[in-house]
Amino acid sequence: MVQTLKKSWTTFKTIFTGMGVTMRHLLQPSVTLRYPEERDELPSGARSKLFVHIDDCIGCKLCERACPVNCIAIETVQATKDVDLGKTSTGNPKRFWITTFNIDMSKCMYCDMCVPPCPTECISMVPEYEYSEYDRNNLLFQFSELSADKVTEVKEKAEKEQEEKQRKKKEAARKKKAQKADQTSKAKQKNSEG
Amino acid sequence: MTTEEITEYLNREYGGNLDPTYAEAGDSWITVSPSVLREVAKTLRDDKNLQFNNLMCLSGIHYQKENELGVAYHLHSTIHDHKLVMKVRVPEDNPVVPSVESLWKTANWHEREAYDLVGITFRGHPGLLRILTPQDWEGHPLRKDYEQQESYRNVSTGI
Amino acid sequence: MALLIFATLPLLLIVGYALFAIWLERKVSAHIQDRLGPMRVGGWHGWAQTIADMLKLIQKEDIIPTNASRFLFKSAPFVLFAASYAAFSVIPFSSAYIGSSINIGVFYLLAVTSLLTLSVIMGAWASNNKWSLLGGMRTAAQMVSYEVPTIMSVLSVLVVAGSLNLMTISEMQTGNDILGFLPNWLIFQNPFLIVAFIIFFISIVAESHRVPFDLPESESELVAGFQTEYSGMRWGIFMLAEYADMLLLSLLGAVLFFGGWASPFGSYLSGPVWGFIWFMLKGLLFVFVMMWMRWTLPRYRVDQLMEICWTILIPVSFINFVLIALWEMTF
Amino acid sequence: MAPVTSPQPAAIENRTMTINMGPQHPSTHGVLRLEVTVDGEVVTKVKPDIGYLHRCFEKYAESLGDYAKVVPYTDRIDYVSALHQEMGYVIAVEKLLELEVPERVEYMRVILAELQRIASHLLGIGTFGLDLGAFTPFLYCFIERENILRILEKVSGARLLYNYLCVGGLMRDIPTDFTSDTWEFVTSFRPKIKELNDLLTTNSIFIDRTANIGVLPAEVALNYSASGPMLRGSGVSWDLRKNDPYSIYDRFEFNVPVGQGEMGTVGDCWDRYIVRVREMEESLKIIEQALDQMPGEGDVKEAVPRRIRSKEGEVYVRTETPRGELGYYIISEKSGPYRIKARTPSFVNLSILPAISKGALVADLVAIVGSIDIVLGGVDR
Repeated sequence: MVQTLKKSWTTFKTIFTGMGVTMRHLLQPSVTLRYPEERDELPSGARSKLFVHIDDCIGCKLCERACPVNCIAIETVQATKDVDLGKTSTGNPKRFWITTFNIDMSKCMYCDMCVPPCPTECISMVPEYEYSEYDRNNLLFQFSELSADKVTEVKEKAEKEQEEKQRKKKEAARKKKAQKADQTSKAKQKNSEG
Repeated sequence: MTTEEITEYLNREYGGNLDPTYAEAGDSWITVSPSVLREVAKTLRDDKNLQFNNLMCLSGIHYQKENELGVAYHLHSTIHDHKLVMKVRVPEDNPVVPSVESLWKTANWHEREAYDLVGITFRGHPGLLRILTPQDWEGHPLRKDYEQQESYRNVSTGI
Repeated sequence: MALLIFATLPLLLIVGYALFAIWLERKVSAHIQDRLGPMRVGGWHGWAQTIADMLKLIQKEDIIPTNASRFLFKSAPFVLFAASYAAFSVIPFSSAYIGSSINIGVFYLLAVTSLLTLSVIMGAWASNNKWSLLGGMRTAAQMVSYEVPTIMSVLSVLVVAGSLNLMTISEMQTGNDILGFLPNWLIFQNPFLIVAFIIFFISIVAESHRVPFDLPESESELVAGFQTEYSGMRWGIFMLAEYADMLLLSLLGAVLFFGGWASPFGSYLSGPVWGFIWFMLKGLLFVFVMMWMRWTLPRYRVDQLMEICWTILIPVSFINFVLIALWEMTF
Repeated sequence: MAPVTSPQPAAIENRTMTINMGPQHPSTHGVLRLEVTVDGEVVTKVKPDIGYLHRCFEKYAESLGDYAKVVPYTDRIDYVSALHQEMGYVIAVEKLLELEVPERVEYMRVILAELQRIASHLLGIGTFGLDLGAFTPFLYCFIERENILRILEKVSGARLLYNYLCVGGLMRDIPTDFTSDTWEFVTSFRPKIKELNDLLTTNSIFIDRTANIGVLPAEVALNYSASGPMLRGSGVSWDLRKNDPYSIYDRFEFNVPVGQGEMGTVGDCWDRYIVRVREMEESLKIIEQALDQMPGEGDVKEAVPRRIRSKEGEVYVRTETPRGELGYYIISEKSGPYRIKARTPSFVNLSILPAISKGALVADLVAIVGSIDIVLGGVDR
């Protein structure tokens, strides 16, 4: 009997303690942010979206290789000798045309693994989070700034140069061979003379 | 006790011929044949100087090169605070390993997982059913030569 | 015609109150939890949120499970609502308005509210769902058990009041003569009625299944209890009836213990309109306390619930009843 | 007089009912399915059915062929305490490669891990309250957890899946205001624990619901290899930070709270709950000490290898996560990881459920599942 009364008393007491706590909170201002009107400022390093300064990209494909989910697709074409693509802001010389630089943000898992390997710090995560789309294809971000014509032009040029190089190489090889043959024959001659 | 001391102790007290294996890095382990596994396990658990009362982990492994399957038991004693890695290897075409479920209850789910993902059959297990994949799944995903089925119950699996 | 209008008034009141109470519940819960709750619909603090929700519920498809007992399933919410609506007819809203001033008002009210149990079981059983069935079983046990302490505490009031007519009970509580300033409310007339009120309050919390006694629909255990299979407007009516029930029992408490429509300041601020306002304020205060409790406490287990009822509330209410009778005989 | 024979009661058919709790149920903490056989409301048998969230972590980890790339996948094992999952993995790989980690990194890891432990326990406590019908403490816990997540977001850039630790160091430098932010949190958090105790821990209804429920005796717990608050709730003082210290945990002073059966039997739901509450206080102590001792300067990427040169061998490393022992078993070959197994505490702790829930009521079953504090990502991997 006494125990039951005691138990009832503690029950009432703890219930009122709890209700006191909730009453205090009822009178406190709330912590809600009313989202579209009020926004939380994200810290500068927040990982929300990938961004590429394509001007600084040297086409080394290190980020593509680092990505665990293969959401980055890069295609490059070697620049021909007559064009100078300039340097990046970090001073690295650029040697490739970046014909494709696609990031599929619907595949990306925001792991930040592609950022540290970049030698020119051109790929980075930016705190921008409002980019939802109705169509999944719109989440494929294309960073390459070359037009389709330019791409074909560059490709053709590169191919030509490649062919040229190949031809030159062959020629050089042939020449070398000829030279060598020449030399050996000369040497033979010498030998026979000697 | 270290692995070496435990092996020595076992060999001396119970007349076995166990031999610890060392690798380039990391832990060393002892390999036990499946026929004596249960006895060894029971000894490890009950011997006064060993008392491995805690089976930390039980993992199934597929050794593709040797065409073998293996089970690794990571044992620990909270009383003496020592650890031991014990391994058992069975051929791929007859992967039967005695169950240690009756010694360490925790092995129940671990063995089901090893059966499910690697395909090792544990003799004496009270309910050896698949645990992570559906009951009618084909193949054992963690085998190195595993090929995912194209469809499951008329639903494409995405390959 | 006049009769029809007369009868519709409480219906409008109930619907209006339910819309308000659901909004209030959201607001109370939100602010207790440091949130804001609905803020957009209608402008000021989202006052039109429940109206919008109601419109949405009306438009929703009326889903009936294939294996449900169709007739019972369909009719259960209406029986529930009819029961709580019918009970409102004997509540004296103010000195000038009462649906039916019958001499057995209290008895009628208690009898009609028992129908609630029936309809909940109907809905639970007809759903053909195991969670619903468990919820229905719990409801039956809970409501039937807690009716005993409710009735015992109501009886203790009747001993003091000496009438079963709720209008008469309200009328005898007007004025403030106790100790010169306290209103003539029954709770101040007899010290043991305070105990009776505590028992009554606990019982009505259980009767209207609110936390900590919300076992029939305990969300984290039974998904939604007896309403698991209900959707759309039928579910909406369950909701409506639940809030109506809460108000009904709170108003009954106000009549029996806190003077009904009687003003707390004697003849000051009295009259039919003020009476109505006082009455609703008293009722809503109880409703608020129930909400406050709901957002503070965990819930009891089904066996503990029964234990509280049968080992504490019922014996105490019986003893208390005898003590009140003795007090009345002596003084 | 003829002996009085009681009338034979009519044969009542007594059948049990099987109900499916989950995979969609409010209190199974994700997609756990329990096949529950009930006799009225009394549970006679429970059969957990898991695997709904199986994401083939091990298969992925083995097929990536690179130790560094696995780290973001470990985050997703137990997404409530992602840093601990990373920490276990990173320590295992470091042990395999015999890497030395700079002091500053170690301190940082410990501070972050303890912050994460508080965040995880807050979630565990909150959802436990929610399972018992108390909604409000859940949201109060979330407010506090939010403060921690903000600190972690500032540090790593992400709120839930951090990928902040890497083999040999940290992914990013530590922000300058990290110490002040953490101090602020530590001072503001202490009074909140008291508030939580007022609201939930000492509440009589809460005690009624949790004391003497789901009692797990110490020997059973050990036989099932339970760990974390589950084991400590049964009165076994076993904490890897104390008993088998990894990282730099041996430098800090803290207690290991164990269940003492204050409200009922040792090893009941309340004990498991209170262990978590007290552990939060201990974590605060560790954070304070670590903040005091942490070296102010140092390169966090000093020891990060440019290319991980894998060695042949295997390691099993276990660390203490908020839910218990997390073990990583890594078999390594020259070409990279050959087998990576994660032994998650949620998986092991959940396997005890059938043993401790016999004879409980349906409502108790919910309480027991809540007190185990599983994360289905950890169970299914």
